[in-house]
Amino acid sequence: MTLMQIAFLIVSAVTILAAWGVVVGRNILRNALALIVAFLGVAALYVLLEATFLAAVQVLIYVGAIAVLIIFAIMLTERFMKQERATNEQWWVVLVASALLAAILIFLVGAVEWQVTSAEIGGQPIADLGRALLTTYVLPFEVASLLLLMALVGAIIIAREQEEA
Amino acid sequence: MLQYSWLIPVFPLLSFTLIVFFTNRHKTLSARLAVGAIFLSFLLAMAVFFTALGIEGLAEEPYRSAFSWFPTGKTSLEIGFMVDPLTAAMLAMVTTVCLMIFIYSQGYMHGDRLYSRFFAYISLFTTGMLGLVLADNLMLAFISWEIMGLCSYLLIGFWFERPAAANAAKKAFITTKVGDVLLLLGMLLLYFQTGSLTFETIFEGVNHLHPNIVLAAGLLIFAGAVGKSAQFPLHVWLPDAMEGPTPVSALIHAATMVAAGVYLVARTFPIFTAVQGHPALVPVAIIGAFTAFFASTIALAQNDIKRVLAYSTISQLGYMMTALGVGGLVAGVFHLITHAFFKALLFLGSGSVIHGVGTNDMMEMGGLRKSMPLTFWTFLAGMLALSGIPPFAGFWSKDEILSHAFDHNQVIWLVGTAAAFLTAFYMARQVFLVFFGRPRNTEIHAHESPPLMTGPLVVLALGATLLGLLGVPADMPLLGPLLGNNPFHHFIGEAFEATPFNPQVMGISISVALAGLALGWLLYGRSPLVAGQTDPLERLGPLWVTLKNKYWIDEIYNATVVRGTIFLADLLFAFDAGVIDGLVNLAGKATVAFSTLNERFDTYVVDGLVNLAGKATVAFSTLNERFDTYVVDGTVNGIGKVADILGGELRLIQTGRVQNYLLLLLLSVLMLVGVFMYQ
Amino acid sequence: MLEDLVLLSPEITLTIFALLVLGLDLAFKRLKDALAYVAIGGVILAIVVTALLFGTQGSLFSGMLVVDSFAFYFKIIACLATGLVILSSIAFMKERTPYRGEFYGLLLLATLAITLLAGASDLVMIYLSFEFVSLTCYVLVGYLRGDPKSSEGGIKYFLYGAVTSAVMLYGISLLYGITGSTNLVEIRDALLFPASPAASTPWLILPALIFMLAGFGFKISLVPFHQWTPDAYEGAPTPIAAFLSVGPKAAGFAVLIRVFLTALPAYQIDWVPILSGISLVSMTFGNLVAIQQTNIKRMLAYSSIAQVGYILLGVVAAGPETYGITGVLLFILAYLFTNLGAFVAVVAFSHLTGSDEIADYAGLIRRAPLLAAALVVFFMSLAGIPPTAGFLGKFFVFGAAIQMGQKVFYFLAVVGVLNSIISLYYYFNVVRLMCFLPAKDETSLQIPRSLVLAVTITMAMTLVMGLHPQPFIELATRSVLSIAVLSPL
Amino acid sequence: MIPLSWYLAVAAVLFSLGLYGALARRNAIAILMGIELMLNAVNINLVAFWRYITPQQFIGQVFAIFVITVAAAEAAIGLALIIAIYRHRQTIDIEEIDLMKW
Repeated sequence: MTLMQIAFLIVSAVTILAAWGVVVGRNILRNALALIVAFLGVAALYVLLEATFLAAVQVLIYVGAIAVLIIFAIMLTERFMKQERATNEQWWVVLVASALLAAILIFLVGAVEWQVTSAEIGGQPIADLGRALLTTYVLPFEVASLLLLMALVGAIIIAREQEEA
Repeated sequence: MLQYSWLIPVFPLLSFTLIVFFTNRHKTLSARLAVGAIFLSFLLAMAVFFTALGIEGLAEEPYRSAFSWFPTGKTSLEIGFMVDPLTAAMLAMVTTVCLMIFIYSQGYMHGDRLYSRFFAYISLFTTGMLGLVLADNLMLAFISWEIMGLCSYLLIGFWFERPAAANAAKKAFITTKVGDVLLLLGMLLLYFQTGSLTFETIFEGVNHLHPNIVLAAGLLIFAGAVGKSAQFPLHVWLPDAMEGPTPVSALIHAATMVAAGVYLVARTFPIFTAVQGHPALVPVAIIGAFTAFFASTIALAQNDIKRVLAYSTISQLGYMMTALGVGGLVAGVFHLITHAFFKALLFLGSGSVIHGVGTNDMMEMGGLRKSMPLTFWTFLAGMLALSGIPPFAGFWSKDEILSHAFDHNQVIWLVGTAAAFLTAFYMARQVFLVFFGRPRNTEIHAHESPPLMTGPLVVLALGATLLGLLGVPADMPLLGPLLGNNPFHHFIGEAFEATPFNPQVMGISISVALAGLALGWLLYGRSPLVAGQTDPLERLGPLWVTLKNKYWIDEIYNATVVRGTIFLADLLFAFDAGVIDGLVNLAGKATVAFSTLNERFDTYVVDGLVNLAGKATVAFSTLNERFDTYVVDGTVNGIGKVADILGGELRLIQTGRVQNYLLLLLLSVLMLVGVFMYQ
Repeated sequence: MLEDLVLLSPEITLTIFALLVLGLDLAFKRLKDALAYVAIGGVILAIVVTALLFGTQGSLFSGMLVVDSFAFYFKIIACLATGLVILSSIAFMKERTPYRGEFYGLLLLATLAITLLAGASDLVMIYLSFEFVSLTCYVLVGYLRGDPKSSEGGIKYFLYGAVTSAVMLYGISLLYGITGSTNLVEIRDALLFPASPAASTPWLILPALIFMLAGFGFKISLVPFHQWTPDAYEGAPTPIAAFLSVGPKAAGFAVLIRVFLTALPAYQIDWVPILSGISLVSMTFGNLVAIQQTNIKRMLAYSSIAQVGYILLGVVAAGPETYGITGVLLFILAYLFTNLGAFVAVVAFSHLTGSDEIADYAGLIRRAPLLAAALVVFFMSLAGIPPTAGFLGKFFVFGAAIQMGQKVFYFLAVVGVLNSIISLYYYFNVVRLMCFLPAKDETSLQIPRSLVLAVTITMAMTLVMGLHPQPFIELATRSVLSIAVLSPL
Repeated sequence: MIPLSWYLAVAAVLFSLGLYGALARRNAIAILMGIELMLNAVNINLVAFWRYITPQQFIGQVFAIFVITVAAAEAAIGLALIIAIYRHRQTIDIEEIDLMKW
């Protein structure tokens, strides 16, 4: 067991536990805080995978934007911060089905012989990534900006205070 | 001349368009337009017919004209028209009968709120029929076929204020549609196997296909004809279609729609005969003969003047199918044409009666011979033609079918002869009930219809009387040579061997027809029924009840097909809504639901069955009980109740919750993945 | 690069007009309804540009996007759908929301997303444009904030879509992991000619395929991924329900065909049975449940589930020798006019009466003859009765199944045909109500002119396609020829 | 070196947990959080595949960036819809949002 592997196990244990904290429990604010931990755990996994730029993006966007947005929404709908019952009636069916899905997926990814290469990452990762985004992936890049614009307009229209037509 | 024949369906189409868009508000003008258009078609059709008469070998080398419509890669789908003797004869018949019906409608529909619309619909309907007759390919034929289906829907439901009419329209549409889609399948099969929908190419192509495919195609086409021509088991729509105005009945049940099925089989006859031994013709003959007999038995027990004719139509169509089934193409077509005349005559005559007395119930009529003489005499001509009394038209065509069947298969001949006896009997019953004795409902003060209506009756009566002489067997002593050696056969089917004159068969036909008439006279004519008297046939007991209820075919369909579909729909509907929630709540609700279900099961089904069994025994033992009420209605209601209970119970667990939907998705995905892992 | 941009001009046109509409709305508060016509102008321009480019072929931006007739065909469909939807929205939205400029802008962006999806040939691009379509549609469904049904439809649609797209994305990530590429052609080669044959690959490919199918199935509402459909249709502003039933669905079929036929021909033997089963279940289920509906939007939702079942039959019967894909393309075009037309008629009716209940359609023929006549034509087409467009589509799709010449496919065709009988039952129930029953309220309805135009166009096209199908068949045949999918090797 | 399948297994667990949250929680915001977890799980897959299978090309990383972008847009729209519902129904309990059913 190498040091890396131990680090991986710790990080993933934390991430999974945090994720568990996201989906169970009646206090939605606590769920949100657990979500932040889980996001950070995923960022740590990216670091272990040598995707440092992505780890930074993860922290900035997920923790900095999405999680904050979620907490914001929780505050706006404060009456629902705590609920009598956090889950619906079908929760145990879902639990069994999700557990089954997890088991199947783990079995499958374990059973496959992946065409793993031992090659190292070449060049300067971050600069090359930026170049790829603006050359090979320039079209999706532009489309993504339009998508964000659309989301902005749409979210504002839907969430804005009601005004007389 | 023949190159202009495409104009024949165009005239009524034009009048349809003009009426819909411009003259809807001017009733008289609309009617004149429609009649004028069909008159032009009639003139042109006659011209085409006589031109065709003069062309030698038109049967082998039909006139064709086509333009490309669908290019689909390897092949192109041509759409066009053709004229051969069969087409020419059909054109002449259809336009003549339609012209008469159109003229008659002006009087019959007089004062109707939707007068213009009626003429628009019947014009479009006629377009459909003429298009079918002229089509040189299955595509155009199918389109025309569907136009007729749609128009029949609109026309049968024309008096939509009456719920019965609206329901009858829907029933006709859906029942015939069952045949239509099978026909569509046959068409697809032929197209994608032979690469063409043109009759000529198909007939050429089927010789190179696997016999089973050709057989399947033939059977599918026949299935379409079974629906349109109201053959057993898809005959149920036709009697109900009597809810439409009477000219519509004449149009649909004499000259056009029902004839379309027979025509289609005749037109695609080479497909049926392509396979060695003609296996595709066997079901045609069997279903035809069965229908001929079966429908004539039901006609015995009907009291509605139009329904008797409706069942008689089904029966006569059965004869035509029988003729085709035993290979007698010419005989079938001959009967199709004579039948169009005398059946249109009978329908229009019954319309005149209804117009005069204001009811359809023969039990209320009686003695109309005096108050409606013209209607009576023309109706009598139609009745004699239908009964097969020489020298009326129906005699010659029916006799040709029967002699053909006699040579081919004597069982079929026997069935046909029995049906002929019944035909004569029920027609005698009808005539005696309607026109003889004295009115059984004294409220009725009948009067003769206006000349606009009786005129067409006279013309059609002439046809019903004389038309048969065109098809007298050539080898019949004396009469044959005198009447030109069977010119009809000569024209239509030189390639087919003519049925030899068979004095034995002819003698038997005449005897059974006369026997039928005599029996009718004995029961209804000798001492006509008076008001309040029951039908002498009621002495038949359970048989009478069975016939009266048309063998409960409608009820059986309702109990199985209709209920079954609705039940399945209920179930799926409930499944979609609630099965997931149901799974979740299984522990709690299942017990309750199960016990309730159990309880209801006991109450309705078990008790019902016990009662049914008990009551059925009683009913059977006395044989006079009202069998239908207990057994048939009981079964129908029983099934209905079970469906309702199941639907109702499952409905309790319906949701509108998105997470339930997602759970179904998750389970489906898991199931699919599981299936593959298992493999 | 410049050539790439030329080939991309339909998308660029749509982008420019979308931004123009949004910008004009921001700058001039009073323009609102005039913007609808600007948007329609944009759509028409995009159609013209597409038509000019039709026939060209190319692969743009390092294989992100392909340009071929197949994609152009779907671009035209998307633009036509949007144009007609905008036309039918003008009167409807005017009374329901103050944010109309944005509405048309968003519709144009949705169209853009569909056109991108139609040409996307890389999983990255497919995912991105797929989500672009979905997200825009969520917004449009939930657009009427004052209407609780609209918000509810929006949120249900959103939650369902977000979960399914995550499942699909998981499948996509597995496919990438197995093949080491996101380009469809490279994936095909990797699967057909594996570098080192690993016996275990199918173990993961099939689950990945099923996960992806969940996403595509959601988009085109196939059973069992269909349950959002009736709720979203009922809740959405009716013009948007019309849009949903055509635009995103066409895009879903485009991407389904491209992914399954371009990238996964090696596994055709596995996915054909799945899709056959789904097709069968979808048509039967949709038709049977539609019988039960009392709300016309829900009825049309279930009917559209049945219709996609028929269309899927064409995908199943795809092969170099059959008309399967031609049938799909024709069916979708026919379906565009027919279903959109039916919805436009429903828009007109609910705009004037405020009701979507089928029972309220009684006696419509006397209140609004044009509307009733148009609905009869649309229902005939949906039921596949000639001479309408719907018949043409069914003819080719069922015909392709028969061409396959195997028992299973004969069976599928027979079930399809039987289904069309069931569907008559509910389509003609509405016809019966409209034509044969008396109206509760006999006042005649004055339909706004823009809606009259939209109904007339769709009805005319439904009939034209049925009566003169030649050009449409040629168009579809050419579009199929261009795409590499039908000659996999 | 950490085996690839370890990462994939963590992703599978995270994905299933997110799915559970999305399907079993009543609070709409909690459902949204479940969806975010599912997307994160996919991103782990993508980045791991990038590192182990195509480290020379940036496919997986770029894909992950786009997924994050989409997730942000999705969160914005989802929360906007939730707030709109809350405005006139005073609830974000998805169990109670069932005005439209059969």
